[in-house]
Amino acid sequence: MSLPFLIIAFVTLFAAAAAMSLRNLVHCSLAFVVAFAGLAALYLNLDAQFVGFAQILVYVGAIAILIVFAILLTRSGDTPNEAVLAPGWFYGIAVSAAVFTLLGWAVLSSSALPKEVSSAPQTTVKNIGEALMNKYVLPLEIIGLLLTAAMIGAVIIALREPGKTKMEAGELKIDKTAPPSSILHPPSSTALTGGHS
Amino acid sequence: MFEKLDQIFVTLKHLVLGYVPEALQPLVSAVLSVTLILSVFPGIFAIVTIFERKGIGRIQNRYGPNRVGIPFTNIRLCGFGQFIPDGIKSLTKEDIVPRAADRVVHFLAPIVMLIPVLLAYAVLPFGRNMTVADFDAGLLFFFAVGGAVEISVFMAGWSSRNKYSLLGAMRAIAQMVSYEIPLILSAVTVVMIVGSLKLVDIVAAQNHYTFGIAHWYVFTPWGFVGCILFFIASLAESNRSPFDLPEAESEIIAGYFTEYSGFKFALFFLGEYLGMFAIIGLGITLFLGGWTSPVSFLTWIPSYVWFVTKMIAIVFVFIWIRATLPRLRMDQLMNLAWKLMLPLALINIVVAGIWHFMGPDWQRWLVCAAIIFGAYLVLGRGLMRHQKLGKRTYRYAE
Amino acid sequence: MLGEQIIKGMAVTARNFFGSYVSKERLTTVQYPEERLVPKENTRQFPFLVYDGDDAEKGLRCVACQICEKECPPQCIYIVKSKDKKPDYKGQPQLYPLTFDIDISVCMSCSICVEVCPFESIKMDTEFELSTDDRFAGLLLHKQDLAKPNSHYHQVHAQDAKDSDAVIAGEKAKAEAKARAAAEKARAEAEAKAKAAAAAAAPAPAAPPPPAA
Amino acid sequence: MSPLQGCLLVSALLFAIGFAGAVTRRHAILALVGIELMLNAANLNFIAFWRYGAHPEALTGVMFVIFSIAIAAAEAAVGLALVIAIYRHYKTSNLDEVKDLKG
Repeated sequence: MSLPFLIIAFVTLFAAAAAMSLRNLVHCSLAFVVAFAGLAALYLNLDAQFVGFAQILVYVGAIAILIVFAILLTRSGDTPNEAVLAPGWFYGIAVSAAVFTLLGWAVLSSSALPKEVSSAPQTTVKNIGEALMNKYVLPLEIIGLLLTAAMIGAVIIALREPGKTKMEAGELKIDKTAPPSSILHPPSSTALTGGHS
Repeated sequence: MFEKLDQIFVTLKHLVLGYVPEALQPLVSAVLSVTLILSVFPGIFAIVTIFERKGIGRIQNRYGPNRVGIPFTNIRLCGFGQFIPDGIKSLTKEDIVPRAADRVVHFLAPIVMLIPVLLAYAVLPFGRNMTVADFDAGLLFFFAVGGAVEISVFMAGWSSRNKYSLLGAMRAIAQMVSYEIPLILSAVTVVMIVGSLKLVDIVAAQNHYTFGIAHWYVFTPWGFVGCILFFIASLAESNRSPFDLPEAESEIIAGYFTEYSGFKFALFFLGEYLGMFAIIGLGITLFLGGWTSPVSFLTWIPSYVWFVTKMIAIVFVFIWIRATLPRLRMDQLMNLAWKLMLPLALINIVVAGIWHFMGPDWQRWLVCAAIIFGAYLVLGRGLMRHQKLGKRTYRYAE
Repeated sequence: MLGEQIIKGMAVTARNFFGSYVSKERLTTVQYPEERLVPKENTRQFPFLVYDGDDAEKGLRCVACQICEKECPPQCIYIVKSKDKKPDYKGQPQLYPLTFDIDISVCMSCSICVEVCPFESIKMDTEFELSTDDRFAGLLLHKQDLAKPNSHYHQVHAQDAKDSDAVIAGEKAKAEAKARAAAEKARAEAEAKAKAAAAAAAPAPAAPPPPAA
Repeated sequence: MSPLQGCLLVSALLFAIGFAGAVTRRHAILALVGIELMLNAANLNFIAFWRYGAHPEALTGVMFVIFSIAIAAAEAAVGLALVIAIYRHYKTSNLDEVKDLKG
């Protein structure tokens, strides 16, 4: 339990808590970035260099950007006025607290965990690459297939339905009950004075 | 004598570290290296801004800045003192934050911009034995921290609460994400040939000579194509013209910079240029032999001099391109990335594999060059025929 | 082939870059404080007041008629008339401006004042380096700043100054001719009266003064 | 408390935070973010057990985390595409309002 570990763990947990509790979604996503950068730092602290860098590359460079784009595309960048928590939020928090208590109790009282601290393992990128290409080559291929399938699937899901114009898809709406503005009805005097006051 | 000059920074650092207690040595060593980087590269930035203005001026048959030299004297130095008043001006300007802006995010954005950019310098080999942190996965580290710049761009654009800022930020992110793929794929060829992600190893693999000419990867068919792809992608990554849509002054008023002024703007400006230098440094390391000299009889020139010379030379090409090419349209930008550069980069990876497995034979030159050139011709023809790239057509309202 | 035109464009800019160092004709920039373009004949900046001779007070052509003050579109001219009179170039006693101010921060260089002035006294100057660190008092020009000799007018707008001189000379000649004619007439009348008086053998009364023009 | 236990506790707390967020927040994107946090808590466990476990040279934990990160990326892409599709259809990304089975 070194000091760097404690600091990084605190920052990570704090950012994760912020990401789950802030009202504004963009702030949440930025806190989320901090949490994942903190996790990458934890991996580096645990001598897993390659995984740490991959974590930054994937989470900060790709997933965070995806989330940000999704937030902007669903027009939820503004701070909401209504409640952000679901009606049964109390039960959710109670269950998660129970989960944490159980896990913490298990971790602290377990006798199966190795007590002595082994020295830092010597892993190079070459080792990881060789392992990926020999022992783990089948999972690697499957991951490649999965990523391709996920990409095609995401594109198809997010694609606009064909054959529909913007009007039919409900993106452009003409409010027919609203009175036509400008030319026909000149602005009333109250509107004029209101504009100047 | 020349070897001593080459290693002068390393020797000096060891000299200083000798006076420091052992427990503090790693810290002091890091501080020394960081101080050197933080003083040298912003200095180069200051000079390059003047070069840029003067160079573009000369290309447009103007003088460019030629007045300010040493302050309080009449020495003009051809205007190379211009960065001092520029810097003072931007530091003392009023810092304006829009009323609707998200103050915290607005304040953090330029800082978040600068941190990953400066981190990227950690893995670059500036000279022989001159790498701050020689990570085993150095190249991965560089791309990982480079990806963090996008977050800062989004922060700046979103927090300003300005439609132009947000548009600029979205354009910038879309562009950076698209061009990161050819950037990484073109770097992958070098990793395939060298067999290491360590940048020091990559330089060492290029540091030998036949007939007095260095074995830089740019002199091989796959390396040449990779270098050009990397160059174009790095232009786009650093938001330089002709890929400067994110900050197109004439359309969206400098994009995500719109609501920034004074010191924060200066930080963004600095971050952008430092990012450009970093990515140029990586390109030099990957394809142009890093700190090695191009011909064997010039190896006595110190390694860091070679690095900086190459960097400045490529910055000149950037400036030259900026003064020549008009800005791309958004669809042209995306077409170039996804329909030309990505397929070419993938074919280039295949070619690098062929190069590796054909062995040191002269035929591999022919085969690789033919494949690459054929692919380029086919892709270029196809894209030009479908009017995706190539000559602009203008449509007028009827 | 894709990319051909880019190479061509780069060649053009490279030619410009090196060419600007080789041939000075390419550079059209004028290094302003040291080098200056010769001003055009029609350059007009702000008005000034012309005076004849050496003394600005005495030779000022302005008679404080206030036409320019009334005509000035942005109303940047301010004139206070004098109480006494002094003779103008025609020798006639005229009012003169006690105060004549032009606020050049308001002036829009339309030169309407020049067109309406019947006395050829206000003209346009070519001076443009009028920047000052006092934006109120520094840009309000008084009579002593505005008054400039006729030679200055000749220097800045030679042809116009010649025309203006010709007009004044014409006016002067006309006035002199008129005065002469009047004097002639008066003398003739006086002589006639004297003759009549002599004929009447009475002491001659004083000749009436010639009517003012 | 050994370093391994520290790591496991951090990971447990991270999992609990992610779970609480995924269950309680109304917005679909935040539910996804909570799931990502839970995935990462598991990744931290793998790395911790690899680092302090018996056979670090076998690289099992590292491999698991690399694959897990790849799967998380795929999951995020598909999940966010779903969120956008749902938003387009229901004009909301509030999970409580998305309960119609009939389009």
